[in-house]
Amino acid sequence: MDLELTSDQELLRDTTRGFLTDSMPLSAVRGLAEAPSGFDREWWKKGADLGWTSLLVSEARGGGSISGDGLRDLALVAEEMGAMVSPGPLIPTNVVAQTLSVEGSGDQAERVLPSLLSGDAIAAWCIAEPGRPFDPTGVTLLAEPERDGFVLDGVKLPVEAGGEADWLLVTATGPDGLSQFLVPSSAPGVHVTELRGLDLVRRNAAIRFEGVRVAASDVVGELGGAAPSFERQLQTALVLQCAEIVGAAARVFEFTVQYAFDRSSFGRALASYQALKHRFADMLLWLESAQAITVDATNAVQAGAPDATEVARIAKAYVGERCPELIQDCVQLHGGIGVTWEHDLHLYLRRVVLHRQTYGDPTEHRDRVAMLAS
Amino acid sequence: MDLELTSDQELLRDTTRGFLTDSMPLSAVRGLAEAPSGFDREWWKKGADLGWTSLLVSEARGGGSISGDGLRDLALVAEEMGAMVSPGPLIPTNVVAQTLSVEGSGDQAERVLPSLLSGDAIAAWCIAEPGRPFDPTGVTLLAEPERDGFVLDGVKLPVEAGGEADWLLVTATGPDGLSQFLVPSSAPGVHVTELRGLDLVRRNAAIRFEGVRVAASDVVGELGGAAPSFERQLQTALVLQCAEIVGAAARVFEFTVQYAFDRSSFGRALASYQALKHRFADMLLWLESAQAITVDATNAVQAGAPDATEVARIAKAYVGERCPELIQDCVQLHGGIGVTWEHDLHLYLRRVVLHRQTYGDPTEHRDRVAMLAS
Amino acid sequence: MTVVATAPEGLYEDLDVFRARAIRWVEANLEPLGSADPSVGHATDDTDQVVRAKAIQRKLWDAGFAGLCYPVEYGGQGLPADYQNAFIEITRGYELPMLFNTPTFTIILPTILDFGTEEQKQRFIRAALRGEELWVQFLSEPSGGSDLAGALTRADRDGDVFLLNGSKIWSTYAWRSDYALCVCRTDWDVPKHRGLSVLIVKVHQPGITITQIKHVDGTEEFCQEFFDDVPIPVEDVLGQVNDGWNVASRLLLHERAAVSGSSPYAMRPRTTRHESDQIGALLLSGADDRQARQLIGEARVLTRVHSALVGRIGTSIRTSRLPAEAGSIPRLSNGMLRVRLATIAIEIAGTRAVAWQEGDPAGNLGVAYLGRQGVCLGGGTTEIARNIISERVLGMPREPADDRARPFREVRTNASVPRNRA
Amino acid sequence: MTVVATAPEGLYEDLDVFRARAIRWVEANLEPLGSADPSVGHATDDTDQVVRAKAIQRKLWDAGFAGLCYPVEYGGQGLPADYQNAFIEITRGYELPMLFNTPTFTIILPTILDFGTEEQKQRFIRAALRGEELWVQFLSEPSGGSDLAGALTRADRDGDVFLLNGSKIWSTYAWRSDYALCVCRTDWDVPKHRGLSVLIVKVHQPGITITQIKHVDGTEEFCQEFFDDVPIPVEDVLGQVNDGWNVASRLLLHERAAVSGSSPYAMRPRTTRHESDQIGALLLSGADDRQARQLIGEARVLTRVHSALVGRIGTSIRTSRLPAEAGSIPRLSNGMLRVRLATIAIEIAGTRAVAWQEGDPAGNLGVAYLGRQGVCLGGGTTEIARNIISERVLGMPREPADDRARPFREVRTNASVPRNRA
Repeated sequence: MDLELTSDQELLRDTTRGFLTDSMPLSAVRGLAEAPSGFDREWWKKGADLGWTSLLVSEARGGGSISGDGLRDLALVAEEMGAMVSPGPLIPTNVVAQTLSVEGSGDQAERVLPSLLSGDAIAAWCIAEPGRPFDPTGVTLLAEPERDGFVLDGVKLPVEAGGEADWLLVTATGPDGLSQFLVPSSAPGVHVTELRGLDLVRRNAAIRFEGVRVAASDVVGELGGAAPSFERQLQTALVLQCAEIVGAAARVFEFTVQYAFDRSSFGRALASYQALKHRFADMLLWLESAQAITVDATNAVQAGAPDATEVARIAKAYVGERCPELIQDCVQLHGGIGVTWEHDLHLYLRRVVLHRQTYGDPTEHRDRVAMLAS
Repeated sequence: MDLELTSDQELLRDTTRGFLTDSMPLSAVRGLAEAPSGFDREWWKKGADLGWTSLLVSEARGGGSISGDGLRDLALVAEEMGAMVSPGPLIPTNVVAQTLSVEGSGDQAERVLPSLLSGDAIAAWCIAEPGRPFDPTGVTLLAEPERDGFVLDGVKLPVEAGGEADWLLVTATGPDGLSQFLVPSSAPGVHVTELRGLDLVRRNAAIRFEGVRVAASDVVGELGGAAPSFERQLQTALVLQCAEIVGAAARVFEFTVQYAFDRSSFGRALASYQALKHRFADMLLWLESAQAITVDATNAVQAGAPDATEVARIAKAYVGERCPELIQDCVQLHGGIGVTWEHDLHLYLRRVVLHRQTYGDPTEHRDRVAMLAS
Repeated sequence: MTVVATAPEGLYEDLDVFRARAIRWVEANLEPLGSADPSVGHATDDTDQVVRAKAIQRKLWDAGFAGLCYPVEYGGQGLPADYQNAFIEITRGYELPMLFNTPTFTIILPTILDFGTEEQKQRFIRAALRGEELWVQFLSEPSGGSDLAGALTRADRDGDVFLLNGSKIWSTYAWRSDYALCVCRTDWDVPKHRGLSVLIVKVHQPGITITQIKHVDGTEEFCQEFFDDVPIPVEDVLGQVNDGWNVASRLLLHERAAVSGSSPYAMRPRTTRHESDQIGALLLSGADDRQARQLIGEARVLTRVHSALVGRIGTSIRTSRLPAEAGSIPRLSNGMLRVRLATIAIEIAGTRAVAWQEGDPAGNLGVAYLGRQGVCLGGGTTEIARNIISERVLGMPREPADDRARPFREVRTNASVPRNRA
Repeated sequence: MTVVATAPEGLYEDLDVFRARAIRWVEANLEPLGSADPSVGHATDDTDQVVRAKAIQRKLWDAGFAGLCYPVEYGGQGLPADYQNAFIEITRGYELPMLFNTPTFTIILPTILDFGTEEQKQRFIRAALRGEELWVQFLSEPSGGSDLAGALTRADRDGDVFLLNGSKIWSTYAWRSDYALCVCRTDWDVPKHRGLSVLIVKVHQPGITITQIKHVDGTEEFCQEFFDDVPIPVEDVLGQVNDGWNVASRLLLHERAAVSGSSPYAMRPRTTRHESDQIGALLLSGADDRQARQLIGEARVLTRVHSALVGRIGTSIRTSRLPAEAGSIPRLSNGMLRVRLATIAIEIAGTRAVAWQEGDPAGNLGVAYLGRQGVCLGGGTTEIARNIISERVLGMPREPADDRARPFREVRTNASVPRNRA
């Protein structure tokens, strides 16, 4: 995807690719479909050793990037994970780790970051609410102040990795405005319900907060100052989503092109039919475009560029719209086998559709892009 | 289009087709482009003799249909006009004539209908207002009651044939609700401005009503009862628009298919390229679909079926969306010549786009269809 | 054979009398559908569906309402199409044995009528109308779904039987069917279209192994069959030996007639239940949001236009305004429609389509989206449909193929090309 | 020839020194664009545009800023690409002689550099850089725009000249150009690709008639030329006689490089002015309407993604990640983008796009929609682009053509087929 990698970044990409190929081939991903948890903790720890959890965390707080551009590094990991429809709470854990690194108190960082970085603990970003827009105005979960803390009441849904998380970063609203709270999933009043889902290994949960008591020291960052951090968290999530989608789409396109050379109909290779050739040309256009805008978004967010807000949403709006269609077209070109359980195509489709629908869908992001333009 | 014509209807279609071919070939249509009026009055009278203006008017009031189904008959005329991008105020004159036939007072009918039916006079339906939705809620033109009548103030735009019309049927709002008024275009305070337009011969105007005094006897139908008649007028207009669009699209598709057989590239006929063959297949699908839904809409409106409201809008939403795209694709298949002034393609494109945008565009009608569905 | 469209005076029971009789019987003997899916009825599972369908069809037979348009001599009622249409009207809202509709009544039996021997017609049409035998088609093969004439499944003459070997795939619910029409190769030394035969095959017999194929949505409707020296009596060839392409082509024509709504043997026009379901699901959500209304409106528009098209093409084929191959137009339309509806559905369902609480119907929309392309693949792909429309309806040149003239033995059944890296 | 991407130490004027010098000169000598269209500048009409362009280019020449990446021996500055990129940055917002950009600087001169004789390079590159000569391409013919190698325009050797006869079409503003590269046939007895030559033709001379073609939008940018025994000196052949396909192919490669933003000779990346105009127009209207916002958002998304793609493909070609033919990818993207923008524009403009008050800019949107497909036709159709992408980038089999092997004389130049009515 990214055309300008340092040798260190290439190393990161290759080690991640090698690790995934060996430890988590698609057969293994299928194996996890029926498992109670969508991923294996020991396996996740090995990934953490490769840097999957620490790239967005400052060195001061125990993390560190490969190239100095942590998000660009992490996008490489996400791309490889997309190509292998890999399990693992990549997005929520990194969003929370980054937040604690940037905004967390020393105490919070000490309490939580080491275990997140080592992979021993998992964190979930509790932001979306049922039927609400995916932005600060959508948050209704209430943080009612009491003497020395707050009481949380409300529902978050869907929460990625919510069922596996040890720590919850909860965005809530209250008299002081939008604030974030760091809550252990074991806290009294936290009710987690696993949701049914399309992706075989990336699970989501509904989490009901019923009179959950948190201390003032559990506020992450400034009380009432969560809106700007939401914007950063969203940009990070969108970049990682786009990178995963593009990684998945590129892999599917590659083996579908090969299929067109290998497979014949009416005594001619599929690749010799002009109607199909033209569709492959369109697909290549979409794929290169998706990669191009994902790289631009990654760099813009990495650099904190003034247009990062817009480019990140543009990337999600485009990649989230086109790539599922591209993969569906690949299903069509495979014929009947393409809609069978045994073929891997649906694994990719499940992943990209999950991404399409979550953290704001293309419609929401187009809407926001239009507002930014006017 | 309609697969079930009576011999009388076939005769009507053939005489109209013959008359248009002889009296108004496309070269003649081009000739009218620079003319002050988009059509010739004497020519319109000849068309009136063929029934163009009387099919929606009851026999009691001097009109009469061919088959007993006046709108189905008129749709045949519209289809032929579309195929020849014919000039002439077909839609406004018939909408007004039908209104006067159904709702007009005996006096109004006697004063106006004979000249409309003979083609000596032209009528315009003044309904649309700038930047307002195309439905009763969009009407802001005010009819202020005074002792023995009303004073009209406001702007109608665009008004089809507004620049050529002798009579104006004006929908206005007031203390009694939505009402219609029959106003001579020569009335004091009526200011008509011709608009620039895409279609070479179907002109539109902006009409400003500045303190225009009308008598109580100029109210058409019931005072405050114009909403239901708007629905009937709209359905009539939509059916005629769809019939014209389908007539135009069918003609363009026919000569483009022929072009694909005649024209060769790289030593092969265009019709031999699978990528193009598949696009022609899609176009035929769209064309047959457009014809099918237009016939259904015509019959539903003709029969006053309960779903006429929905089907007429569905037809416009589909036909208005697909057929311009179909014709644009035909432009593409013609290559460079397709975007030249000398080629007739743009005449058809101008006509179907005019229809697409007026009397409610596909977006407005989809919106309404969704409301009806829920 | 063709069916009379409307009844000449006096030749048949008066249509109104028929209608009255039918209404009385239907109200007394068929179960109202209620909210049940018309294509499934009140069946509790796949097996129960077979049992119910056969029982209901038997009822229709006993009452003289089976095979209204089939010839009397083979157990039908020999009535014109408008009696069937009347019956469709009358039975709307009641449970029918839809399992027999396709392929048995609309595709298989018509083909048997066209090519069967007197014995075959007597034997099989009657039994099916009596509700005793369900049919399935053995057409596609693992080597290539679209190229029917490229069949590799072989039937080799051995005394008074053919020995059937090979494999078929994408047959629907083969395991619950009784008989199948199977396209196979009986001569390898002639061009592909001239060495085929169509056999009547008893589905459940030694040498035939049926495996179910799991669909992305988890269902197992499709099957693959493996044939190992299955003996087929020579008298069970349908049509002439090596004239199978002719028979198979007719099979496809009847299939298109069924799809395009122009079959006089259909118990009920293809249900638009799916569409209305989808739309229902959409209406769950925000008709208060202008953007959602655009999608809901689009879904409604496309659905209604499709049904108008089905009617128009059906009429056009019946009146010969268009050739029978025009049945590929509604086939293409149906594919495009369902694909768009499946997409609109998830666009409106939002996150509920990918992560839902147990029992939330929105989850089905997400799952349905995974199998979205199925409607563009089954029963001839949309690509094949576009070929047929451009070549057979618009009369454009056929695609070049290098496997038409040569003996099939010499045809490369795998014509993969090397990938020349640019 | 290739251009060095970045400067080896010390070999050239230091980039920062160059930058400083350029900034001073530009501010002192070029006019700010203000709200003017970058591709037109402050020209008052077509003719004035030529005059201004030639004057400004002359200024650049005198100041030593003309042809930064062209070799010194032909009047250029012989600098690496990053000096050109720096100059593009510096001149942003200033009026440039864009008329020279395409085809003269990005397509014609590079091809002359590749194939020209020493005399031709000395003569023509210098004159163009000095702002004296504008070029046009004579490629397409009325018989078929896409099939360049099928040229029917003939050049017959007659003593020391070729006599040029035939007609070319779709040349842009030919009437205001000075010279043209013309692809024509010099040998009819060999296959189509082997009998072509490229001639350098003085546009304004006896025997050449230029007619302007009126576009649907009323403009007359495109021209058709008719050649009647035009004598072309044999020394004005570019490249070898009958090697014209080789030369023409290079011409097309340079064109794609220009389109895909990877040309080192471009004065300015292809302007996205058109897009921003469109979007501006859209913003006239309802950002308060959620449905309109979807369209505005879509327009913005597609526009931004396209410019990202142009950058990516440009880099990919420079770094040989993709072959030069990948330039067809942004070409296709540009066509699809403009088509969609033109449609979105009328969707938002409503009735004003078809009936507008004098002076309402919305009218232009309606008129632009009429010529919408132009961007998918000019400079190689999007269909050709898809062929190139699938065949040259993905390496899929080429389309069969029966006119490649045989002597062109025997090729049916009209291969129309009978319409077999189904």
